[in-house]
Amino acid sequence: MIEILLFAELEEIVGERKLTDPQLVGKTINEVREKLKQDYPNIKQIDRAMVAVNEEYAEDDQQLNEGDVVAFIPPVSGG
Amino acid sequence: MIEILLFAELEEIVGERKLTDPQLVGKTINEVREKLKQDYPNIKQIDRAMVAVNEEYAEDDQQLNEGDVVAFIPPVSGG
Amino acid sequence: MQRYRIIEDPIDIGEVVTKVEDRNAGAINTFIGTVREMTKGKKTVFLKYDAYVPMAEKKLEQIGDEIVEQYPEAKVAITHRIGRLDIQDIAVVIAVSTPHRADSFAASRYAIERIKEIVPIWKKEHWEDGEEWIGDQLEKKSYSKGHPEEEDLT
Amino acid sequence: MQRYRIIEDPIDIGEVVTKVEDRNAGAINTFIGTVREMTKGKKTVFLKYDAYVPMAEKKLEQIGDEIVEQYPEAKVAITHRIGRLDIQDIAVVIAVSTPHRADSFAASRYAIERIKEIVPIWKKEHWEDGEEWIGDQLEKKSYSKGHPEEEDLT
Repeated sequence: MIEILLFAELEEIVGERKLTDPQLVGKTINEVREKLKQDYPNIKQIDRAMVAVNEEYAEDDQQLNEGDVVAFIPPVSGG
Repeated sequence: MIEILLFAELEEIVGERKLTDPQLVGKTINEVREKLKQDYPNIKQIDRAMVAVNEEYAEDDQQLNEGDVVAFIPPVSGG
Repeated sequence: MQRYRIIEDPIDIGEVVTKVEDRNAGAINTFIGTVREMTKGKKTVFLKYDAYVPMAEKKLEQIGDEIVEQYPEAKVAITHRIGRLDIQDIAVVIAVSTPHRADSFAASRYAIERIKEIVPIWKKEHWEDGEEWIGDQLEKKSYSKGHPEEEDLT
Repeated sequence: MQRYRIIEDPIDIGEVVTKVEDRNAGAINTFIGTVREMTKGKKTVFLKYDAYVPMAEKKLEQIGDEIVEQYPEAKVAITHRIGRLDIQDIAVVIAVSTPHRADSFAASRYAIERIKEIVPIWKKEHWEDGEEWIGDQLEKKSYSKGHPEEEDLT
């Protein structure tokens, strides 16, 4: 199982903060991103998002393992 | 009457925080300084002190008027 | 003592400062971020902050570690508030203590700049006529690769 | 509300910060000066601060005015404590609010540097084996003419 977290505008577009998908094990982050764009055609902003796997920033070509939590992180604006 | 204020090490050397002297009316700050050095020979540090008249920094050649308060201000160390 | 926190209640400035007190600190700099009413001529009514809480607390801690690497005697504490904030409410309090004052200023400044780069917290501005998620990074740079460069993360 | 104060009791940080709150402030920087135990390998036991109180409050206000001249939207408050202070006690709290953060850092830094130049406050360090009045200015410059140059005063 892979858990996908979506925040801010991405969460609003999808209507969920958390998605789960067992079929994403072994895929790259880039593939997850493409799948989300297929499932939610108006989620274009995801191209600007950073990605974290298990709470650490990750590269787009990283492959996902069973149990990984993938978070799409739109441009941050804390402070 | 002229009021003289002394602070920090100057106060400790003289043993007083405040002196008054009616004879200093019309004198310059520089003359007041010289008089203090005569009266208290171990007050050498007064040469390093800034001077304020009525709570504003003043130049050494300023002449004193009746009622002026002259403060000798050793190097400050607040903060 | 938890020195890096995301909370929903008002931030107690004194509590954050207390966390960095030290017998060899001569200086404590605090940066307090507050909700400003006017931005570029537009009137904010209120804000909502959201965060990826566990990762945000980790990233705040990373910022503290980066500061201690550069200033070994520094102590750092950061609390960021999320949820609804009204005008003048405090969104973030950073406190850094160091033996000498110059370092406390530099480190505190570093912390707020880093927060705006790497900590997963988002602000939604609510105006009288609309609302929008704000992406501060985009004001300064765009992550064309979809993620910050290595130098921004480590 | 008195924004420039010399007091003998412990300083309440929150009270100083409250004085600079503003609907258009997005940033509040505070500088807190504390009593450090070790200075150049020498152990301080306690300090005594003395001040020429009315002039010191005037000079703090002058510093605030200088800041507002440079940053017209800034609000400034400064409280300095005098009397006996122990290790870790707070000697001074400066708070500056501005719409944007860079100005709050610059103005707060300016305030502490100016305090060390023109405000008639003196610190006497007490060590285990002696005591001495400290003159911070002499660390950086000497007033050979017996007073600061015009540029230091205005």
